[in-house]
Amino acid sequence: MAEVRDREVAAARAPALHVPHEEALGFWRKYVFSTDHKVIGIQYAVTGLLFLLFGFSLMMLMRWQLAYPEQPLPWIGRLLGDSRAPGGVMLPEFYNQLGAMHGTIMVFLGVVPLAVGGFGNFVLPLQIGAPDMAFPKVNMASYWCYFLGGVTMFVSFFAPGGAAQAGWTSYPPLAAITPFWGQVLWLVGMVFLITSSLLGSINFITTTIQLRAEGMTFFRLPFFVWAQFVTAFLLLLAFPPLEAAAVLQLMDRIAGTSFFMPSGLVVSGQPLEISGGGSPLLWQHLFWFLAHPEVYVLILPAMGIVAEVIANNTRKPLWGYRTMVYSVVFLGFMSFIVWAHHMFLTGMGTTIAGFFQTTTMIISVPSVIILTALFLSLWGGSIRFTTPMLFALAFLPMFGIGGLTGLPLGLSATDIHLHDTYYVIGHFHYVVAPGTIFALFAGIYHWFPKATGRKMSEFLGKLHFWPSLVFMNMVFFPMLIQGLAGVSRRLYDGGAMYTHAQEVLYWNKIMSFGAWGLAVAQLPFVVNFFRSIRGGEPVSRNPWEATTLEWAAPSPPPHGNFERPPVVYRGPYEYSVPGSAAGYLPQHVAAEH
Amino acid sequence: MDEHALDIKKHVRIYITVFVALLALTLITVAVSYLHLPKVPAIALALLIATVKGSLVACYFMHLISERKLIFIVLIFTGIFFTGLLLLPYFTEMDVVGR
Amino acid sequence: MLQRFMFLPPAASEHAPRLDFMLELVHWLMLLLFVGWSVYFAVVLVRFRASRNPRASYEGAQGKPAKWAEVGVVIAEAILLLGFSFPLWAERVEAFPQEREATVVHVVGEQFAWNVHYPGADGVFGRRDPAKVDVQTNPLGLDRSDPAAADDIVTLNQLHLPVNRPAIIHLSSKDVIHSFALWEMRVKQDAIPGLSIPVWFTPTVTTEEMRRRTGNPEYNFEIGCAQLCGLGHYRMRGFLTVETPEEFEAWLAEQARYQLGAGEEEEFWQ
Amino acid sequence: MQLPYAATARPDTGVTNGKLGTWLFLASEVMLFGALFATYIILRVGATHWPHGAELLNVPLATINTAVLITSSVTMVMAWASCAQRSLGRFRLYMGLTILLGAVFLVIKYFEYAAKIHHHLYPRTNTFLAIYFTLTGLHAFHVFGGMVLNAYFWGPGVRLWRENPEWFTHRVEHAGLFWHFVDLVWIFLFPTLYLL
Ligand code: HEA
Ligand code: HEA
Ligand code: CUA
Ligand SMILES: [Cu+2]
Repeated sequence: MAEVRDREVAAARAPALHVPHEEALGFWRKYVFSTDHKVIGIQYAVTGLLFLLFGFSLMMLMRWQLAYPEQPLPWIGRLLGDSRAPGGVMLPEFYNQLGAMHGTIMVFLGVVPLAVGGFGNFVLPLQIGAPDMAFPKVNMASYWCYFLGGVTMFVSFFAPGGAAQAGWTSYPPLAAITPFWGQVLWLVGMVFLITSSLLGSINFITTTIQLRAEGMTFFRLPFFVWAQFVTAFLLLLAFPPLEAAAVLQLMDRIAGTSFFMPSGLVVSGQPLEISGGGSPLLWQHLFWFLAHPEVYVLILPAMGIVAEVIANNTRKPLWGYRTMVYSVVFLGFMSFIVWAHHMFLTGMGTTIAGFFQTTTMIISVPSVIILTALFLSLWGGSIRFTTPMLFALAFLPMFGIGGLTGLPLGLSATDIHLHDTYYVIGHFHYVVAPGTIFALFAGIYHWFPKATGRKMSEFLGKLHFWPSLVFMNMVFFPMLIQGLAGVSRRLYDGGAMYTHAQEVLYWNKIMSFGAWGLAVAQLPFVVNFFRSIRGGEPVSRNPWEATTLEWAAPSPPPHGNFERPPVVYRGPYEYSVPGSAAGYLPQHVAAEH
Repeated sequence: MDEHALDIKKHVRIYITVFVALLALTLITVAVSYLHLPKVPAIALALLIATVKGSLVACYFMHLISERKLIFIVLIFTGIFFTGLLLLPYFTEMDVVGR
Repeated sequence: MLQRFMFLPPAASEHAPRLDFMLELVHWLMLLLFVGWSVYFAVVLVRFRASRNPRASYEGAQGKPAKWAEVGVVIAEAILLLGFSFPLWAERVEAFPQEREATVVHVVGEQFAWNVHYPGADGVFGRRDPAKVDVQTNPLGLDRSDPAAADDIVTLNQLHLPVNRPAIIHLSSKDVIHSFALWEMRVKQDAIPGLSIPVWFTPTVTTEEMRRRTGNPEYNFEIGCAQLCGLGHYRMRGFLTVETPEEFEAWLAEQARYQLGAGEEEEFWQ
Repeated sequence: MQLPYAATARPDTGVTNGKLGTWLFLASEVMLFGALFATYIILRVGATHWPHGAELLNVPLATINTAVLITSSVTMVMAWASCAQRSLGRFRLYMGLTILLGAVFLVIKYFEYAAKIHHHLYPRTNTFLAIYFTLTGLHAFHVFGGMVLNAYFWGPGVRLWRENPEWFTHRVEHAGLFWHFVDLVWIFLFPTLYLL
């Protein structure tokens, strides 16, 4: 260990590579319109976190309505205005706006930007030993497209008629008859966000293929890089169909075409003045052709983070690294041919339903393999229960619940009962909230020292973790119960109207308190985050004694990242190598002796 | 690709040939359309001609004929998913209960 | 066995118990995996914590049992697919009974109600014309000038079916996508404008009987709308009454009297 | 900071960053237009009546436009060849022609659209016109984008020529890839919309 330290100190003392322009850049070019992948990564991450907070706030309003249907919202109700909540009582229209925008914001403006834009941008070039992304200007454009998309979505709340209210799935014909501006802004916002993701993914793929450091072969890439690489392919090839679909829906709304509108529609007693002849199911196919790969976009980076953190904190190599890599590639591939499992009940015959449920069962296998590999990686480890490790460990069973509840949904017969119930909501929140969000928290605690040169507080971290774990389950487990009991999703009154829902109605209050409790549980995180930027314990390059390349750069890394281009000598997780004195062999260190 | 002057000269000759071929094929496909063939052969022929034209453009103008393996890998992947996308109409229309 | 802890609504159709059984099986598989891995997880976290195991092993686990677990998962999924899901689904979407052996009904969703259309005595559904729609008097746009429509019966949010006789319901929608959900029957199907999609099932428990079983004299089978269809989605609720064939015939006759008797058709559904 | 493999190919992959990036972008474009072609098929299969393109559209005009676009592809590839032969003058000539031909294409397109509108044939009239306007409109947008890109290399982008002609040649090649792709899309659009 001492030897490695010495080498680090020596490296730190070596004159830093002179990076031209660095000082010359003014504030705007350095922090706002920056082309440095680390700055862009941080911009993405912070914006993403803010949107997560915003999406969560929308949900807390909804949870009030679900727990106390049609009772005035305390305090906030007044502020919402009469068009949203007259007398503080939320209108059904407004509830639907909140729901649609919660889904959209969490997925497209919160998690993806944080997981891919944030972590991908910041960590990926460092981990492969690159000085920057392959196309820095495109990278900047990607962030600003995302930003514009976010602004568009945000502004839509103040448009006449309010924000989009046809669900995050925006199924026509409903999406074609809800108030005009909300839906149009949603579509325009989506076009921005899709463009941003496309630009980003081109960058990620090119960077990974072209800018790997000397010696960094594909099978020496950290698992996180693989996960991002596959994710980028999903974004690249699955998003354009949704872009096409968004353009078509825009045409339907603006030019009065009928791409998604069948003939003979009668809305509130009035026949619609359109040509008809379109297909509402076409939208669903195009949407889910994207949106299923999209859900793997939400989970793969999370798995990547968890793998990094687990390897580092068990102090041993990942079990079955190659198997994991093959699985993640297979997963990416398969994710393109399962989309219609969201559409079993649109009138599918046996052949198509059979095809899609078979592919759905097949795609669960690589997930099981990855999870198994992560579980087995723990065996024989010397587990450090640091804050990032706690979040990463919690990810495993939480994703387990989420993934397992995907099975009855993926079998078309059982989906008859469960489709569009809270069971679906429970299923995917288990994967995205205590799953992905926890993994993202793990990533924040893990790489915060690299980004800022300071550690976050362990005490506050644990104060963040334990209540979050409890409240997450308090929010989402009852959803599975309600779903089995047949409570539909997207109900303004949380099911109060239905006889069969009465027995499980009391869970609504429990879940709501869980959600508000969850909010309180985030306070230590927010405090910790902001306080540690300036006041955290300063660290050297490699506070976690990790092996991957990002830890070979200074903390925080300068523009251009490494003092000299690193050379890679071995795989990414050489911990506890027999006979090594330091106990771990970083990728860039030639040999111990 | 090595861009020796001689090579380029050879290239230019090829480009002109391809250009003539493309124009000829365009005229053929338009001419065929005035024959008013039955639907299926008409579609098959038009798409066949378009595919030939497209391949000419891709192979010669876009230099695919001498491209690297990596680009082909990317394109093969895309091709697979593109095929899936074109099967989408089948999934929407062909196996619907009650029809 | 697990079913008692699954909060499922009571089952009241011929295929419902089989669907529930499959649901139970899947949950057994999930439970087994979850508990198995959780036990392993707990053991590992305790046994390999840094304070107890300061030096990690480079080789780590052998992984044989895990491989078997994976193979087990694959086999279990294959059984669920081939043994249960395929046949159940095929029965739902293909094995339709003969129309003459079933009660055939059209159900048309609209924001935010279910229109139910019975063919009447002649067993033939009359023509519906979007241009004839009137919110108050003719929500379906039924063309009464069509001879087949003369004896048709239309109700709002009231679906009646005779017990133990297959029912075929042709679903469609006037405006947006709805989803027709009969929770106790384990039936759910999207109602999509422009398409007419049939579903079938055989109710086996009458409403009367269900009231007795649940001890709730108010108990009703409900028609839920499961697909977001606008601001009234949450209150788009109808009722299904399952009754004896005699009661059903009597009800039909009464509706016919109401709707086809002179001059009274306007006020019926108010 | 000069990034590795921007101007020269990486030995083990054999390509420059720009080339890979361009092809990846084109891959996503393939998926975009693929989805629109799928839409076309669905609308057509589901339609009770589908007009023959020639009934509503102007085939001779579109044939001319096809020829224009094909010609512009040739001038584009000649522009690249001129770069490769290190002749800036001829590059400028051919690139200028390419841009001009793109403009001709758009002008003809404009007259086509104007005629449709004049005859009260709007996107909302029927699904055939809806997909016609959407596909050709999106394609025209791509032509316009390509023209902007080409104009950049014709004008201000030439700076790079003086510093690093090889890199410049690469970038022209990449712009060409995009331009040929736009041509390629048209080659499929033309028969599907006008001739079938
Ligand atoms: C990150 C996101 C994510 C992920 C990873 C998944 C993963 C899966 N999803 Fe999910 N899904 C969503 C997000 C996600 N889903 C969303 C957002 C929706 C709803 C969209 C909407 O309608 O609004 C949805 C909806 C949805 C449906 C449609 C339901 C309906 O509307 O009726 C279906 C149906 O097949 C499905 C199936 C699956 C399957 C089979 C997996 C599989 O990949 C899961 C495989 C994983 C496992 C099988 C777990 C393996 C783990 C172990 C075995 C270890 C266990 C150990 C312990 C627990 C200790 N999902
Ligand atoms: C990535 C996706 C994602 C995430 C993370 C979440 C997170 C949460 N969701 Fe949501 N949800 C969706 C995607 C997501 N959701 C989608 C797609 C739908 C369907 C919409 C539709 O029907 O159309 C939905 C619907 C949905 C419903 C159903 C509504 C209905 O059907 O009517 C409910 C109900 O409770 C709910 C609740 C929650 C809760 C309590 C959380 C919590 O877990 C939130 C936790 C959030 C945090 C923990 C954020 C912490 C961040 C900070 C504190 C930031 C700090 C900031 C700085 C430091 C700068 N969600
Ligand atoms: Cu109708 Cu929801
Ligand atoms: Cu899915």
